[in-house]
Amino acid sequence: MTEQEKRIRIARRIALELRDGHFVNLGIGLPTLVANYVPEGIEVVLQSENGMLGVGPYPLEGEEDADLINAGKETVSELPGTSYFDSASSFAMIRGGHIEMAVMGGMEVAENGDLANWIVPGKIIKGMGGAMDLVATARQLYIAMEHTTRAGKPKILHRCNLPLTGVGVVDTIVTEMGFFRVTPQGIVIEEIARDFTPEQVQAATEAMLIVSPQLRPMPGT
Amino acid sequence: MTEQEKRIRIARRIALELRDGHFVNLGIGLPTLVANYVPEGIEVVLQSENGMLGVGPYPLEGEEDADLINAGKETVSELPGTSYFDSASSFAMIRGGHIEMAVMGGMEVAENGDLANWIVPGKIIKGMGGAMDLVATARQLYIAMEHTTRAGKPKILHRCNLPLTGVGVVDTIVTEMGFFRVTPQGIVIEEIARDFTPEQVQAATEAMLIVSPQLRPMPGT
Amino acid sequence: MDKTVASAAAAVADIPNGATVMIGGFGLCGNPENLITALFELGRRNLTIISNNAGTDHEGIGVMLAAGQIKKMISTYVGENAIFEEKARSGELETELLPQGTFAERIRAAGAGIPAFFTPAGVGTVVAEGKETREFDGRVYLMERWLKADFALVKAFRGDRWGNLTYRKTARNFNPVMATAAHVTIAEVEELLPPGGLDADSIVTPAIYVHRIVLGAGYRKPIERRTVRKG
Amino acid sequence: MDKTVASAAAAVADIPNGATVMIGGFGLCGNPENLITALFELGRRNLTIISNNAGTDHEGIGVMLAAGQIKKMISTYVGENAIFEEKARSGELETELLPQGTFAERIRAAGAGIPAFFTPAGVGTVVAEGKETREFDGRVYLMERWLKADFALVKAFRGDRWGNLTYRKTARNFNPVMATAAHVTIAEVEELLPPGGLDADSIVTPAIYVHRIVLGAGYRKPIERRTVRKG
Repeated sequence: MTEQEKRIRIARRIALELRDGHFVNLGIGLPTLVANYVPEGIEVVLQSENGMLGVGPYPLEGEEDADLINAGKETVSELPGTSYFDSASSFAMIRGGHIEMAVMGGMEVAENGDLANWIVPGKIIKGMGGAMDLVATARQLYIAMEHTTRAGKPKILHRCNLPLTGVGVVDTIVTEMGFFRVTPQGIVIEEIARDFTPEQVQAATEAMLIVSPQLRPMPGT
Repeated sequence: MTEQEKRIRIARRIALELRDGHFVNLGIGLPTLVANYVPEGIEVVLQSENGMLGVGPYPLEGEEDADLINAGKETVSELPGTSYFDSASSFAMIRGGHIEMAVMGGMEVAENGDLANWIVPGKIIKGMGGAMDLVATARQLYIAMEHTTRAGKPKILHRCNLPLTGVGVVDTIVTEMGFFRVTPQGIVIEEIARDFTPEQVQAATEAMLIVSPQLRPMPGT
Repeated sequence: MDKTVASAAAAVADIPNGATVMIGGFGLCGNPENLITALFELGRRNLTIISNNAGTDHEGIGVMLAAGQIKKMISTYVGENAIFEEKARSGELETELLPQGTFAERIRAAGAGIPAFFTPAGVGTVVAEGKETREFDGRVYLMERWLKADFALVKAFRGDRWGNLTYRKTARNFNPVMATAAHVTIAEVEELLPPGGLDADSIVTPAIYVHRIVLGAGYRKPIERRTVRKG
Repeated sequence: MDKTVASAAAAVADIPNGATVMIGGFGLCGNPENLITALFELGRRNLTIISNNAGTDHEGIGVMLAAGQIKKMISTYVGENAIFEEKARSGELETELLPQGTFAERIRAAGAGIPAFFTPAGVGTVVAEGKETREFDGRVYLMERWLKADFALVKAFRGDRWGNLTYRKTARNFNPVMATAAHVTIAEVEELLPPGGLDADSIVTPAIYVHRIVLGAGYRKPIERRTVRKG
């Protein structure tokens, strides 16, 4: 699979979790792709932590507005129903638990739900932006990431090695290999991509996976 | 002096403290009268803690608007430059020390600046409204009150007897008898009404007054 | 996504006995009149009401008080209501009085995910009794906790079907902050518009905070103190 | 009452060396371009800058960084600036990185007179090092302090001579909250109106927070990531 194929598979699967009327924050990068696969007939409202509720698609060429960007600093558009607010109000909304679902990339997830995704090893620290607030307080935190590093090392671990973004915050992980829930007992694989076996998934995972008795094929694979 | 004459004298004197561009909160009752005596040529902006900056005069008959009241629940009008905000924002403004001057009535003031003005003895407790927030955080707190109770008892005391509204919060007291500053040394009389002698003022005051070496006649008397 | 509910009665129908309910308004200004009437007519009892005031004897929350539906009131000033006095005196009604800024900020904190904060208001007064104090930069502050509700009944001027709200003049007051602090927020509006009908830069309550929206009718808007000047 | 100042240069002239200055904007969106340029040209040094980002190498705060005017940056994300990296690595620039919600709320707390509050963001991470933690209702929170500045430089869309401000789309971001948290707040606007020119219900920053107001000119509004879709 190409990297792009993996990313699309992950984004499509997460999009199936969306429900009509959900207010959702999509992180920068892969999570942003989820917006492209919102199922027909449901309306989802995207929050951007720089102060916007109701983020629309990228603008048409020539309609870019420098005053209208998302948290990734990309030009976006507004929708009927969009609202704007300041950054303190935006994080009050986030911290107050009003965001039903946040989707974020991950570098490492531990079996207890710890997440590390803000310091890239060997690079200068750029800052956590809004990630620590989002992971601490979203009602459901989905991590959208490739199952292993480019070097093929597992990213779902016993314990995170990198500096943490949040402690025990991850609810769900979606990779190109499957759909995983973080539970008090450990990480449960609930869906597996048709092109992998449970053994292959475990081999690419440091944490010991619990195979759900209702293990299903992952939709879209 | 009639009660109304006393009230007008007090309000007029406090109005002389106003400076161009001041943001001021006037309490219910006597303090509200201060707005009638703003000196010519200066512009003062009145804050009302129910969520308005730039309170205008009472409306013309027939122009009352039920959606436009002050904190005393009186109908008021708006001015060019008026803004509205919610109650949490209003008290953020107050608590944050942005109000230059608050004027409030008083039942008792102690020589250390303690204030009691929210529980009327013998009556059921109605609540403190915004008084505790205002007295704790206005940059300058003026107490506008008659010098004695209706029974002729002093209201400027060694210690307050009534439940407090704030501890050490009063900066200035204006009564029909004079203009008083609360200082670390005690209460200093800086201005005296022409119709009273220092002895008369002291006789109506429980706290020991310090007579300012620059004692002046109170303007407007 | 359409949060419109056909009637105020339908919007409040699932508020149970014993619920904690925030009600917007300052005095009778900016009251959710239709929702208060609907809650009164629903006849629920043992309610805890969080509202700045308690209405008057014949208006607003006062009507529910008179009917004995309210177990406890959390307010800042209740001076306009003789029935309140009577019930508080007899012990039939439990009351908690707070400084208005503390009241507003505790509600804001609930909506903003802040379990506790420090304020200078009330230090050294009865309000401080039993509360933790702490010094910062040489000044003493009280620690105050967030204040949440099961339901919030709010009144806005205009709203859209997503739940975005705007307010008119001082009828805004506690409505926007209460809208953030309840498990279920029910808004009534004087005008209901399709999404896009409100100016995006002027929306005060973003749709995320509002769960149900009702088009109000028959607003009475009583004035407590009609004060006018000569022309 | 007229808070208008004739030029950005005049508006910032009394900012001294060593001052703590908040600067609004999210990336290059909603930056007070005229005021940043004026502060750069004023040549003050040893500044502590509180701003969500550090501009880019050739835009915004990045220009002051390159000129060595900044001693310390308090920010949440500085990933768009190679000069920043270099100066931070060499130790020439002191940096403090905060979770964005904590950063915003600390500034809001300063404006709102709240010396400290509790937040769940950053618990168990490096952000928690040296900070007090406390459990409320079974969850652990960090205590965070208010964050104040000597000056705030903010960008609004429209303003009036009293100092009332409104904002346009996501250029609002940190501007309104920083406007409340400094000893002196200086605003620049694209349109300057007489009082009454703004809708009273739609004003975002009430005049009380703004000490000086300047009509900006020549806005460049660079876009960091131009993303478009096919028509």
